[in-house]
Amino acid sequence: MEKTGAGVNIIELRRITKRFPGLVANDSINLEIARGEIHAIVGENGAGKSTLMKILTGLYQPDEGEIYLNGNRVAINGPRQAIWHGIGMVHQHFMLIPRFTVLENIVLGSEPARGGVLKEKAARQLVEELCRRYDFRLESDTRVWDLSVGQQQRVEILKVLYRGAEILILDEPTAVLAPQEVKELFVNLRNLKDQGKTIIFISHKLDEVLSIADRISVLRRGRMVGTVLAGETDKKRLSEMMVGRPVLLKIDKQESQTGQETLVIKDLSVMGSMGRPAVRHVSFSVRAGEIYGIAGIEGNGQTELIEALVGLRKVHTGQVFILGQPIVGKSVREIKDLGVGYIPEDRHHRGLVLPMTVWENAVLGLHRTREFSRPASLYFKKILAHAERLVREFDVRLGSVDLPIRNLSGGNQQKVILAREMSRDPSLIIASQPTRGLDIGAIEFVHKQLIKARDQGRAVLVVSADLEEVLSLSDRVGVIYSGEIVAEFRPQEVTLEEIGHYMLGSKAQPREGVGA
Amino acid sequence: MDLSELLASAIRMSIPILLAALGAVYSERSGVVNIGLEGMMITGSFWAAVGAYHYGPLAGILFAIMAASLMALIHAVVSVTFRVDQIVSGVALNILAYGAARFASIALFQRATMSPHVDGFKHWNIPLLDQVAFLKPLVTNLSPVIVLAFLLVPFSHWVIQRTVFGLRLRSVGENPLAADTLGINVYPLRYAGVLISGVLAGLAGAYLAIEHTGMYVEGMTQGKGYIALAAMIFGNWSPFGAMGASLLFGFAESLSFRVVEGGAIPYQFIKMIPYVLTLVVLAGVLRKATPPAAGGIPYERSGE
Amino acid sequence: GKKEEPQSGQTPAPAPEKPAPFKVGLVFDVGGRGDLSFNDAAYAGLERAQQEFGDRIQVKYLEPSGGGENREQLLRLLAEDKYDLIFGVGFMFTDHIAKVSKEFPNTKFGLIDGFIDGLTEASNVSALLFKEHEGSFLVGAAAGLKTASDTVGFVGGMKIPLIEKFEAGYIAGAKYVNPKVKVVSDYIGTTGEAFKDPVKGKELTLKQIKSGADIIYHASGASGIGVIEAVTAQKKLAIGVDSDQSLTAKEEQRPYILTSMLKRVDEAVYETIRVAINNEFKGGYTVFGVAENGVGYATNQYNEAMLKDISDKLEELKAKIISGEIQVPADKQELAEFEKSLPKN
Amino acid sequence: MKKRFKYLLLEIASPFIAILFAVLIGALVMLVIDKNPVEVYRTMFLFSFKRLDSVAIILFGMTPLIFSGLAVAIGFKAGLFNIGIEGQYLIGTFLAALAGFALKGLPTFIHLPLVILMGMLGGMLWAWLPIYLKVKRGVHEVISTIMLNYVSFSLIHYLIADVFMDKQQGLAPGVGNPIIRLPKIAATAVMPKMHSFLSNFGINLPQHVYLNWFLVLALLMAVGYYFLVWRTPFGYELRAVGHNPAGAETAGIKPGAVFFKAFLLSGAIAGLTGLSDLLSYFGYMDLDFPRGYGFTGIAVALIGKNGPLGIVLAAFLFAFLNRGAEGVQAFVGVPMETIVILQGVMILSIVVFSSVMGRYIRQQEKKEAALGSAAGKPGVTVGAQGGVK
Ligand SMILES: Nc1ncnc2c1ncn2[C@@H]1O[C@H](COP(=O)(O)OP(=O)(O)OP(=O)(O)O)[C@@H](O)[C@H]1O
Ligand SMILES: Nc1ncnc2c1ncn2[C@@H]1O[C@H](COP(=O)(O)OP(=O)(O)OP(=O)(O)O)[C@@H](O)[C@H]1O
Ligand SMILES: [Mg+2]
Ligand SMILES: [Mg+2]
Repeated sequence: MEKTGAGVNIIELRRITKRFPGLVANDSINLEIARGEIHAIVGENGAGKSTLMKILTGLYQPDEGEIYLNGNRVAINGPRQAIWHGIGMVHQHFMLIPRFTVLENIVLGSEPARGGVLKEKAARQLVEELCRRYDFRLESDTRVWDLSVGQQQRVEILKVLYRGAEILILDEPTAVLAPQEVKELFVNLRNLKDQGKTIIFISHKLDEVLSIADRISVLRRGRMVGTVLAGETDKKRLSEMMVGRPVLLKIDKQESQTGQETLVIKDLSVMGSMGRPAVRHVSFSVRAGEIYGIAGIEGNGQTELIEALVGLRKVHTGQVFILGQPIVGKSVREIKDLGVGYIPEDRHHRGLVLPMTVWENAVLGLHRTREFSRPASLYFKKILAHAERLVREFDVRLGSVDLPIRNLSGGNQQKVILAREMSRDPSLIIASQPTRGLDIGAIEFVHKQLIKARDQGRAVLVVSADLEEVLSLSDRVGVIYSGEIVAEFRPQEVTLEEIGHYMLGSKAQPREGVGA
Repeated sequence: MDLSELLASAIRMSIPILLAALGAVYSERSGVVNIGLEGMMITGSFWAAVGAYHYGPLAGILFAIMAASLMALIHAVVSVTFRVDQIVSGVALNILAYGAARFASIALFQRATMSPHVDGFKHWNIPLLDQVAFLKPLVTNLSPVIVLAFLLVPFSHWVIQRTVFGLRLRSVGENPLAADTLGINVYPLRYAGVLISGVLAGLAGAYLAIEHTGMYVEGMTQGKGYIALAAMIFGNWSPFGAMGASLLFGFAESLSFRVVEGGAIPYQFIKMIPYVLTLVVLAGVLRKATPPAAGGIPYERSGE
Repeated sequence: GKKEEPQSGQTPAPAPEKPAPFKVGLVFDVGGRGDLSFNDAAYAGLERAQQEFGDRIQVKYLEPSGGGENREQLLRLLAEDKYDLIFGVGFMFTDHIAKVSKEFPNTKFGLIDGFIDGLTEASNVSALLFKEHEGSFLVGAAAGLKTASDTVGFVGGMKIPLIEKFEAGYIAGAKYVNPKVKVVSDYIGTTGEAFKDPVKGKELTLKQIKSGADIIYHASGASGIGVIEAVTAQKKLAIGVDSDQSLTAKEEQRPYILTSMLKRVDEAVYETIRVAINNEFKGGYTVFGVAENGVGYATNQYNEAMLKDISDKLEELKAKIISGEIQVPADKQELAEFEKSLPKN
Repeated sequence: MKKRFKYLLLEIASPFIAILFAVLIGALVMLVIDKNPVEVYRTMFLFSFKRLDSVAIILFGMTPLIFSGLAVAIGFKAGLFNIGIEGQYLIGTFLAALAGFALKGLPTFIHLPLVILMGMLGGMLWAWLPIYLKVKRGVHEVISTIMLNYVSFSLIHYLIADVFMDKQQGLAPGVGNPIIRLPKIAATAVMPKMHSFLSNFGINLPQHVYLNWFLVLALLMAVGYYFLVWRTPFGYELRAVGHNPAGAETAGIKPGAVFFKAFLLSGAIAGLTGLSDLLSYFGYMDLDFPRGYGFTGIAVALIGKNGPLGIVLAAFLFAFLNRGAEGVQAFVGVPMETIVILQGVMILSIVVFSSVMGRYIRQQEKKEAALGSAAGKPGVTVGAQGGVK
């Protein structure tokens, strides 16, 4: 292990071990973080990154091991103590209260108060002062459910800063951000570093890690593989450290052989939850044998667009045809029965029924087919066989198909959904954020499956907040901004920069150029 | 029909519902469903009579509050600490409260279903306002508990919206894990929510026994705990909403007293008025209720 | 303590040495002892018998479960246990006593308020019935005489023929003595809970007072507590029911209780026990009316003064009822006819 | 495998430990009123199980509770809280009684099933409005069912007292009070008792017990519930919607439609609750028809963890406590309310113990699993019960 910096490390973890049922999430981990550095931690899904950080913030108690802060041994029994020690964390799954305002979310737990009564003015001043100092633009009285993901993240960071944290932990902060937002975030992080803060940065995205971090630690299957200086390593070496084998870093695919138009969208408008139009006059089509990608920052109408396509949301105006059939007004089931496979963006909310078993989830939506049931009974044997087959073919790692699917890791849950939807033999696949939160291996797998589907002549519509993913997967890309497709092109025709401008609405193609 | 009399009666009818519903707001906002309100109210009405019988009305209120809080404490222990389904716990409490009140009544008063007569508070007139003819029935001969109940509405709103306690209470009802990561201790807050609901349900029971009737009678709560739960939901989990719903119900009930009987409408249908009216209003006002996101879900920090 | 083995079937109890005490069992209706009304009155009769007969009788009372679905089983348990005389308190026991009395022909039963068709003197069931309308007539007359506003009120628990009987007698009495009188009637609810709702009792009474009533008679069990509470607050008058409610009221309420309609369930229970102990039990129907002193109006030291100016008139009416000169109506129809027969003014 | 067995034992034992705990608390209450708890419990037990009639009465008593428990459970499975069983069964009972006395001259094999169907129809009818209001108007079913319970009480009063009241009860003029009830049901609508069937097995029930074939129907219903919920596509959809309506919707299941069906089914089963009493015991419906089965049904369903066997056992427990209460009242003079307290404490302790025990078992399993895998390869996700099955 490398020694950097003089003096005492701000954090030192020694032989931290944390066990969960059936596995060791952190196995005797040693880690040193120097004051004022940006220290990245990388590793595959389930490598134990979040767990280690939760130990550092007092959310979990380690089974073994010691924590030193500034050279002193400490016990962090709970979040309150972590805060007291100046440690703050932005969690991978945001810990926000959607119904609360930005202000309430930030001050919660450390409220400026007199005699138990909130001092609202003081709180507002404090928050606004923070926003100014770190150049965050936020309205303190907006409710969090009205914020974009990027804004929500800023709230999370402010929460930490507000508590005067010296050490900021960010768990996969870039997963949901547009390139410009990532840039902005990095500016903020460097800014913070300049002000003397120490930052721990967790990510799957090695380019980012290499560009922002001073040092990088790699975890693999609960063990510490090593710490390297960012300047002395590269993407390939890092990924080998992570996975333990060379990884394919480029998606490798052939030219597409496109067929007829499978999905045709004409002048589609859809209302959002707040009764405002969320999708406006969108037109495009996806052909058999091509992958059409939709890029855009989350919250620009992607969710509503996709939900309208699969019948989960009412179409306001416009028309949609799948395989030539108009689908407006049809039920979800009718649409899916036309030959649509759907991979929802939020697998826990939409994709799965978590308390039910893996095999039950493997036929979710197929359970009414004649293959698996009659009105009077489910064909258990057939369903089990089906589930086992999917598990085998898609390499789902699990203990037993008889266990609740909530026990599976995110990647494996995603594989079940993918397998299930592919088993419908769909002509059209709609995949929303298909690789969110997955590790390199799982992402590679999902990408391969989508490309394979395309090569089999299926039409694939992919929505992703991960721009690189969209660009590398798609044959054509549409950029959505504020409910409109503002640009459409082939991925090789544009630069990341340019797409970023479209995504942020600072640029738009003339209307004729769109939806051609 | 004298409108101000009608309103005065409506207010009296709605006070116990309002108090219990206000309590439920605290409990539910902290994430704990309290279907045991009825039992807490029964307990309150009985012990109010005990306290008032021996030591006067103030003691009655205190006894009611303590006894109902004890019930609430059981609810909290069972559903917050032991994370048992909150509805089971509440249903069991209702059964328990019924049996315990009878039992204690026999032990203390030698009869199962009634206490001796007890004295209530001296009733108040609100000065100045009582000179206005129309307002007279509304502002004279008021039980202090009525005044207290109405003061508690804005107070509760203020507590829930403006104090540190209220903010944190709401946070554990919305997202206990998020609150936990900020160093907020979830359990004590949920205990507080449930206990406050016990206090207020106890007060509701006490109002019935010592202010309205002057004694405890078994069954005098008449399912008002359930109605209060409904009022709280109808009132969208907010103090003012709960007040509106309670008043609506009380108003419908008082109105039903004043519908002339023996006319074309059989009396049974007149007795349905409050319930039917509530349903009609509910069905007519189409709006999305937004219960606390973590309501009814026991909190447990995973990985521990 | 007592050591009573639950017995399987109907095996006879071991023969006692001493002359066995006369065993009296009583099954309350839902609500049980302590309702200050019906059940308590029955219990008072039992107690009185116990005091009077001491060792010669042994008593036991049971209470059905909340839903009341086990009344019959409780009667049967007492019968199996060789109780000599068993009471069912309330007309809800009608069918159950009809059944159980056939299974145990050697056991005597007293059915309060219930009517079983075809009983004879030889039957082992004595139906103890009351002419509540007659007593109500008298208190109605008292109300009609005392009202200053010519408006009187009636608050019933649940609208069932039994309670309507009270109402009919009351209205008849009031109108008989005071042709100008107006009677406002209200009922509290539609379930048994209506007899436990003092809150509504009070609110309905307040409403009646606002619409002019100055004397209010209630037949609503524990809900009547609210009626008395309301008249006290408004300084009007109430008429109690079943027992003399002046005696159980608060000191400051007493001046506002004009009288009570007495229904001597205690008397009926006591009498039945007495005759049974003396081996004179007769089956059939025993009707307690004004003539039998089974119903009437209460006088006591608290209402003496209030009743002073009308007591002669009330006694006169009582005599007329006994003589049959006045036929008190027992339901709506009879009341309508009765009202027609009254002299118009 | 062996260890698993230990946990299974613990899990089975947990309700018994809980009952024991409740029994101890009950004993304290009895000591307060100067009764000897040992004697009380002994009496309760012997009275309930040594007498054939008691056993039959317990079985008779559990019948309605199975129905109401199942009705509540179906709702819970779909994520709905049907607190309106009370009103639903009253309306069901009324319609059944109506068909029972109004239809004449039908043979039993038509009349009786018809009457039973009317009961279910009544329950369904009364369940329709709340679920309609929920699905179409967003009215919380807890509010609407509470309100409709009260409405049903008044409606029943109206229908029985004012519309269909039996005027043929022989009464002497001026004395006695008619029972506010409907006419008696026809003999062809009576549900036969089980006496003659059981006598084939040498079990001779005394005439005064009313154990009838509704018990068998209730048990069949419990079995049917099991098949419906765990074996049919509809049950599958029910559970999916109950756990995650959004997920189910995405899979093409219409949550609204499932809510509707589940609630109507719940109402239909609720409609059976009063029929054992109506068609085999009372023979008519009166104003005093047994109340409260609906609320007890909530406790039964929850103690039984919404499973068919659990519901049957919980119904048995309640029926036993009721019968036992009669025994100890009659023979040891323990007042009714003591037993009510015991019931409340018992529910609480059963649920608390099962939760504590569940946690303990999970913790133990976790420890073992962790120890087992500590030497093995870390990082592979295995579920909490991994490797068990
Ligand atoms: N509360 C828990 N209970 C049981 N197992 C857990 C728990 N939390 C995490 N694990 C398991 O511990 C391992 C490490 O999880 P952790 O969340 O730390 O991974 P990670 O490195 O953050 O992965 P990702 O990149 O997906 O966020 C995983 O296998 C996970 O399944
Ligand atoms: N209570 C739990 N019991 C068992 N496993 C758990 C539990 N909580 C979390 N896990 C495991 O921990 C893993 C990591 O948790 P986390 O919520 O970070 O999901 P993830 O794997 O990162 O997936 P994603 O972020 O995409 O949802 C989960 O995939 C799951 O396997
Ligand atoms: Mg993680
Ligand atoms: Mg992840």
